Amino acid sequence: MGLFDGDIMKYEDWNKISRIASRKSLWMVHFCTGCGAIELPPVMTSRYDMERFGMGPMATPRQADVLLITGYLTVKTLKRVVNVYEQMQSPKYVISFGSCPINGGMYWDSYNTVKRLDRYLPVDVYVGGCMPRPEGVMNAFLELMKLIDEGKARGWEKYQKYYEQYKRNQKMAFNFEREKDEGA
Amino acid sequence: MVTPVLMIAIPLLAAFLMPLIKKAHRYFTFSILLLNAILSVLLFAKVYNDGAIYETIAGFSPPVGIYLAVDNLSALLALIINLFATINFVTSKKDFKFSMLYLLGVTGATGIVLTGDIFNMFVFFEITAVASYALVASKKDEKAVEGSIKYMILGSVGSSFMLIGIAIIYSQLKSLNLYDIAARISSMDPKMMWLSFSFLLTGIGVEAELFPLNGWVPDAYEGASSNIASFLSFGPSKASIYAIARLLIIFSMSRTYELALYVGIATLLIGEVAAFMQKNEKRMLAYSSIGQMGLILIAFSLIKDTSYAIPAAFFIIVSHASAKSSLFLISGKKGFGGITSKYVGLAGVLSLIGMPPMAGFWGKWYLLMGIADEKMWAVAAVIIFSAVIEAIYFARYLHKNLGEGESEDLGYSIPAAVMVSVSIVMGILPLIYNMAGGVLNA
Amino acid sequence: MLELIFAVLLIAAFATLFIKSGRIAAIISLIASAMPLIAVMDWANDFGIKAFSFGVENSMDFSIAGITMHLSITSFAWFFAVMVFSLLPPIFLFSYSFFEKNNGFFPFMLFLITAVFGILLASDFLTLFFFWELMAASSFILVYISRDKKAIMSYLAFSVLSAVLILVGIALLYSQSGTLIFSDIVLNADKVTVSAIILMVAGFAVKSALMPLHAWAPFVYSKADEPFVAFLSGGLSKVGYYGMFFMLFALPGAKILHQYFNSGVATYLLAVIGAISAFIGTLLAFMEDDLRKLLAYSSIAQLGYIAVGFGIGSSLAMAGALFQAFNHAFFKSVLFLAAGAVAYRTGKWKISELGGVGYKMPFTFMAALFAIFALAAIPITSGFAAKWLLYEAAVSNKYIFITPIMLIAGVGAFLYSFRILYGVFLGENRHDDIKEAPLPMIAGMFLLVLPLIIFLIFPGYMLDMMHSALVDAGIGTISHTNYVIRTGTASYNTLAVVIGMMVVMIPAFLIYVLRKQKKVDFKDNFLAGEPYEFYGYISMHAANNFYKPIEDVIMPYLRKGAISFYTALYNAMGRVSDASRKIYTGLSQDYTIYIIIFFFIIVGWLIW
Amino acid sequence: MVVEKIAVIALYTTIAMFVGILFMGVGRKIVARVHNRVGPPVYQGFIDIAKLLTKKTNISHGWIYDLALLFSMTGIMLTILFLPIGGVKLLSMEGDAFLVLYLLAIPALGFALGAGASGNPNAAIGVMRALVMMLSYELPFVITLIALMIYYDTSSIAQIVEMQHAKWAIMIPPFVLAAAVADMALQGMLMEAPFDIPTAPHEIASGPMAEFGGKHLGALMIYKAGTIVAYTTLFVDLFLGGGVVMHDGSVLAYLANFAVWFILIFLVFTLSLLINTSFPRFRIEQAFKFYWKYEALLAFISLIWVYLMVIS
Amino acid sequence: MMWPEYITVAALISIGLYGVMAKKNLMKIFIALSLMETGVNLLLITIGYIPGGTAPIENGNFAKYVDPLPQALVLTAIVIGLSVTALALTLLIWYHSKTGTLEYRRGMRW
Repeated sequence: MGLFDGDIMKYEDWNKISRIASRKSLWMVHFCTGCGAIELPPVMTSRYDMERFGMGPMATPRQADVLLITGYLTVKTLKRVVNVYEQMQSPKYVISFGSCPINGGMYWDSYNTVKRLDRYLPVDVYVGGCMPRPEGVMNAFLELMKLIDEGKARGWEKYQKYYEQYKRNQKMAFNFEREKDEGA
Repeated sequence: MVTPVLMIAIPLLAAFLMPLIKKAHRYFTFSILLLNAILSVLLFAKVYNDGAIYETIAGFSPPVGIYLAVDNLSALLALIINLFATINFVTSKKDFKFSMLYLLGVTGATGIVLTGDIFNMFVFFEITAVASYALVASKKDEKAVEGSIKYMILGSVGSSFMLIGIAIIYSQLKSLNLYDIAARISSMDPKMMWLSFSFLLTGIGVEAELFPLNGWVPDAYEGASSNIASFLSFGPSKASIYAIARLLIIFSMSRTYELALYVGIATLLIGEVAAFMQKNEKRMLAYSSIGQMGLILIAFSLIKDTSYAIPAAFFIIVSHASAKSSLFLISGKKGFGGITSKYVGLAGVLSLIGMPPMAGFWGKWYLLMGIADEKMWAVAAVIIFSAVIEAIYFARYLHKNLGEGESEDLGYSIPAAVMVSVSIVMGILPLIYNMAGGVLNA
Repeated sequence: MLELIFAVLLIAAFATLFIKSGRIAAIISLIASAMPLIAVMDWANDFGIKAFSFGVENSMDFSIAGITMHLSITSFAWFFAVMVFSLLPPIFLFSYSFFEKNNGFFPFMLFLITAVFGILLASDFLTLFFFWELMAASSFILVYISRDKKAIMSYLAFSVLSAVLILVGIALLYSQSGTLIFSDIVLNADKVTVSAIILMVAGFAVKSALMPLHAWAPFVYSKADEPFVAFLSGGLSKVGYYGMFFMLFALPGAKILHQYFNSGVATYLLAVIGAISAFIGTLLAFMEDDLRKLLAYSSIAQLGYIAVGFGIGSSLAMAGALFQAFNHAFFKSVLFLAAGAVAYRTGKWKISELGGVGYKMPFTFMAALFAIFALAAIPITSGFAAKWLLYEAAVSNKYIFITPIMLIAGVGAFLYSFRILYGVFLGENRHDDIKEAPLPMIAGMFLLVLPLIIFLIFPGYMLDMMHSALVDAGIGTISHTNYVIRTGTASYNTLAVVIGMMVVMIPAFLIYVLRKQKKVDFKDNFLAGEPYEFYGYISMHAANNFYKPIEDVIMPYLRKGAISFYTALYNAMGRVSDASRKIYTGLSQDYTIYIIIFFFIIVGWLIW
Repeated sequence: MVVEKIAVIALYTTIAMFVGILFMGVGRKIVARVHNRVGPPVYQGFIDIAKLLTKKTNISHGWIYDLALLFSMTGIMLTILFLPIGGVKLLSMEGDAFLVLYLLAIPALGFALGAGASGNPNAAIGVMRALVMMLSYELPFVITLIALMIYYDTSSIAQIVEMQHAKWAIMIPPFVLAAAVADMALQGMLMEAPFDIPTAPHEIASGPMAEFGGKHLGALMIYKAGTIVAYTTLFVDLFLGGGVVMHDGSVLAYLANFAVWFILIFLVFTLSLLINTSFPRFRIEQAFKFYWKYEALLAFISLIWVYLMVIS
Repeated sequence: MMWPEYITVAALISIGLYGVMAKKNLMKIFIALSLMETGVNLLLITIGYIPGGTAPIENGNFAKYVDPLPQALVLTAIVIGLSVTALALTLLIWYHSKTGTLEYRRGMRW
């Protein structure tokens, strides 16, 4: 039984407060495996200053709301990404940077790169480009805020709902890696 | 009728009868020793009730005749020596010669304590000394023989010195009776008196393990077998230190007491310090014995001024005799090995460092009270120092013996337990205070 | 009745000497140890506190043919007796489960209790010293059981040092006043009396592990059986402080010292020693990896506070010191027992090897947690009231050196408290196969925690208990009600703290108890994305060299400490010993020369 | 009477927490301005806490983890009750500066307990640093505190505040030095640079808070807000007369005192933030040495100075 | 006074002590010991001796009797010395059989 889960306050109202609050206070954990990480410092510093929207980097996934996938993911890093994602507290959002998480990008024919991140994690906002410029990144954040405000950023709910499928996909990817390892 | 002469005569006679009864010699010797112990109890009871006994032998009256004098302290010492000798003899497993020598040694030690004649004292000294040399050597290995030879050389030099002292006294006073000498000592030419005192002190000091006359001690104790080391620590050494006490009382001058105090302090310090790093157990116990003898001498050196000195000395003697003899009995193996040995070791050590309910506690207490009477705080400082040192090396000794080793030899550890229980009994019932309170008549 | 108590204790001691089973011995000891407690409770009526009445007479003369021992209870001894004897039944309850075989703990513990009873009841110096030595002997045997070389050597050496210091002190006093009975002794402010007081205080301080004389404590505390160590730290150290209290305030030595030095320099020195003890003990404690050594140094530190109180000597300080003594008796016993319980289940001592025990042994953890709060003087336990009194006393006397040192030692206590809490009870769960400690152990620990909670809310009860002791010692008490302590400059209201706490706790409680949450395993933890079992094993227990950075800064200053000093002394003594043994060359020729030299020296000495 | 008191207590804790949370936003704004950024709105703290408290999921590492947080929140609120705020003595007559010092340890120890219970090695390291930092800054701080106690001959903070009616402590020469020392200690208490190593986010993943998320983190932020108010108020009470400017008991006086108190703690906090933005980070042993060598020495000089003033 | 006698006594004792102190051979040491004992015995007799005295056999001339007691003492001392010497020789034989030498083994054992 939760105090704020419908007994005292209606869920919808509660949700609304939650949405308003989380829109203005997006704390991110950036998973800096790819080249996109280099685009983040300009976004944080005085040129673009993401903090005016209440955003800021956080040290651990426990504290964060947004997971930034800054570039390509290999099977090995995917494990970590999934781990990090699962350690975050809902509501949580995923923004992926660049072409690689969308369709493999320049690693489209690599044997070891995750081609479509969407198969493994629910991505809320994609930022295209190789790499996206800071303006694009800013734009993505604003887009995410808009989505949250409208109640459309529901990737985390999707992940809960289709948990089995996501797990299956992830497992397939990991198994692939294990077979490769055994073969080598 | 208990007379002190029986206590000397019976074992002496038995010793010379020994070759006749070779087979049952152990039982025979044991029963003689037991008889002697019982006699000494009776003697003690008698002395305690009726006061000191003076007895002459062979018809001559003092100062010419042989003369026995028994007061409270000497009766007690005789009791201790005979009692421990009886208990200790249980551990003997040797042939009749050993028993004979053992009886002689006990006779000599008892005689030293009971006699009232200075030449007799010399004779008993020689008896116990010769017996001890032989007993030490009876283990027959190299160390034993070497220890025995050293003991013999020094003992002979010492006995010569003693005899010279006796000769000087006799030349001056024409008397050998201790009481007679004590009465007339002031009429002596002072230079001769000091000379004779020096000779006597040096002579007896060799047996009494005083520094620096005690070179033989570590070697002889190490070389001797356990029960003989045990015998040495309660027999000859205690009798000799008692003889020194008598000597001090005879030459009752403040300088002699002062000298005894200094010698005692030196003996205590050297003994304890030398024992501190000693790794060999028996040598450590031997050095520790030296230290304890120093402590006893310090106690005796206070006789003149404080009534606490005699109980102090008495309790230290009891504590040391019982604890050190029992420790010698259980030492020399890899470890205590069993519960009896362990508790004997603990009780012995606690008695030596003066913890209740052992006799050592009262010794320490009375000694410090005596020092308080005298206000000799430097001595107190020395005693603090040596007590701590002693505690450290005995703690190391105890720890070293914790190792499992072979299982204990109950034939040794049970007599040891009986001996150490004497210390406990004396500690719990300090009624001896009243008994020993009787002044040493001089 | 008093004879009966001694008889029961001794008979129980001799009986347990021959009992092999630890369980039966524990039950016998438990019953026997209740006897002095009953007597102590009965005597409470004499000191203005209602208890029950058994009619135990409060004095006795015990005569063993020629030597009479005078025993009677005094108010200050009574206070210490309450403290010491209420520890014992819980400790024996604990040992019921702790000892399967009777390894000698029970008989010698009972001898020890007899001795402590005698010390507290002694009314002449012979009795005091006799029982003091009996205590030293029996506690030494309890240490001896531990089979550790350093523990055995250091404990015996320091016990004997303490004994001879006290003995010489008694001898000095005796030479001045000519009597050994306390009530007959009249002290004058002369050199001998003053040195006697100093020597005896030093002798008692050895048992209280005051700083330069503490060197035995880390070794003994870390090696002996925990129930004994609990009593050693909780009870016997207080007996040492009883001796000090007796010397300084009952006799009264402090006044003599004050007269002799014309100022409070000697007692101030005691306070400084206590403060330094608290400070350095704390620093050494949080660098220790061995749980028991940590607790040992913590004991040294906490006991230092009592010495500060004794050194200051005002009514405030004395109340604080006695309160601190009481608290320390209980919380440190609990901690050692908890350490014993943990070791009983895991068999480990190193903090770096333990961890996560609190999840499996929650009740042990609860008891230890309370004890640690009391240790760290968190204001929700009675531990704070004691330290508060001491701080107030120090500040109101304007001790600008002692106060900051004490306070910083108090802060340091948090450091080692956390080390125990995290290193042993929290953190990575490494012990899946252990169970909660057996019921008797838990019961024993919680019985000991109980007073800490009672005196948290009602520190006034404690001040009532020590009232007659302080009045009899001519110190006077401070004004208080059941839950408010007032000093000249400030007041401390425990009820305000407790109620305030409850009031502010309610909203927080509402938010945090009525909520939905998912319990996760400790393995589901942020490790920079790595799964816990990825490389086989990732150590999540950061308890090895926990305070390394600060250790590197502090240790160079502390390296030349007391223990290294004693070690150096031991080595130097060893060299002296080796040199002196060279006198014994093993050659009879040399020995003969010695004889002749000796002869000529004494002839020379006597004739000229 | 009791209800009234409880109501006042509730009001004051609420106000204190409100101020604290506000200060967190203000602090970020100030830091952003120093960085030449726009920065978040001043009410950002409220948004953050609201967001954290409305998180949908929540994890726990066991009952110790939960209770520890409860413990720290309670502790910090209790501390605030024992501090005079704007001259209003809530419970501060019932305890004194030593009690406050030890009450301030409750939240720290509770926090440490929670961090320990989270089982994260980074958290343990962070707690170690926090505790060592505490040991470091407490030494100079308690020395200055004792200087004050000796000067005013009381250990009660409320009385120290009252005695500063005529003249704030900082106007007395030795206490200028003491206040400077205490301000550096405050820097450590608030874990601002150069003493922010306990929570160094990039090194040990924000240290003790590594495992805290959702509502737990929200509670932690409330606790943090409380510490800001508590420590700055402590400083203001000790050296700046507690912000008391009007001594009559009128409503106006309450408001004025409250306003002055607010301005003063704001100034103290701003000063602390300015130092924070201008310095890099000390390593923990450097911080320790800094406090125990230079700070403690200065503090001790002021203490001796005060002592000589008092005894003469 | 009887200087020659006393000088002889002193010489004997000194020689004996010198032998004990300086000689390494055990046999020589024991000989030295015997010498010393002889010296002491001589001292005893000398003390009891009156110049021109007769043996204390009852012949009426009491004034010329030498003191009989020292002579008795000397008899005892000689017996004791004999026994010591006998024992010493026994030990000597044992020592020789254990070590193969009569020289003192120079070894410091402490």
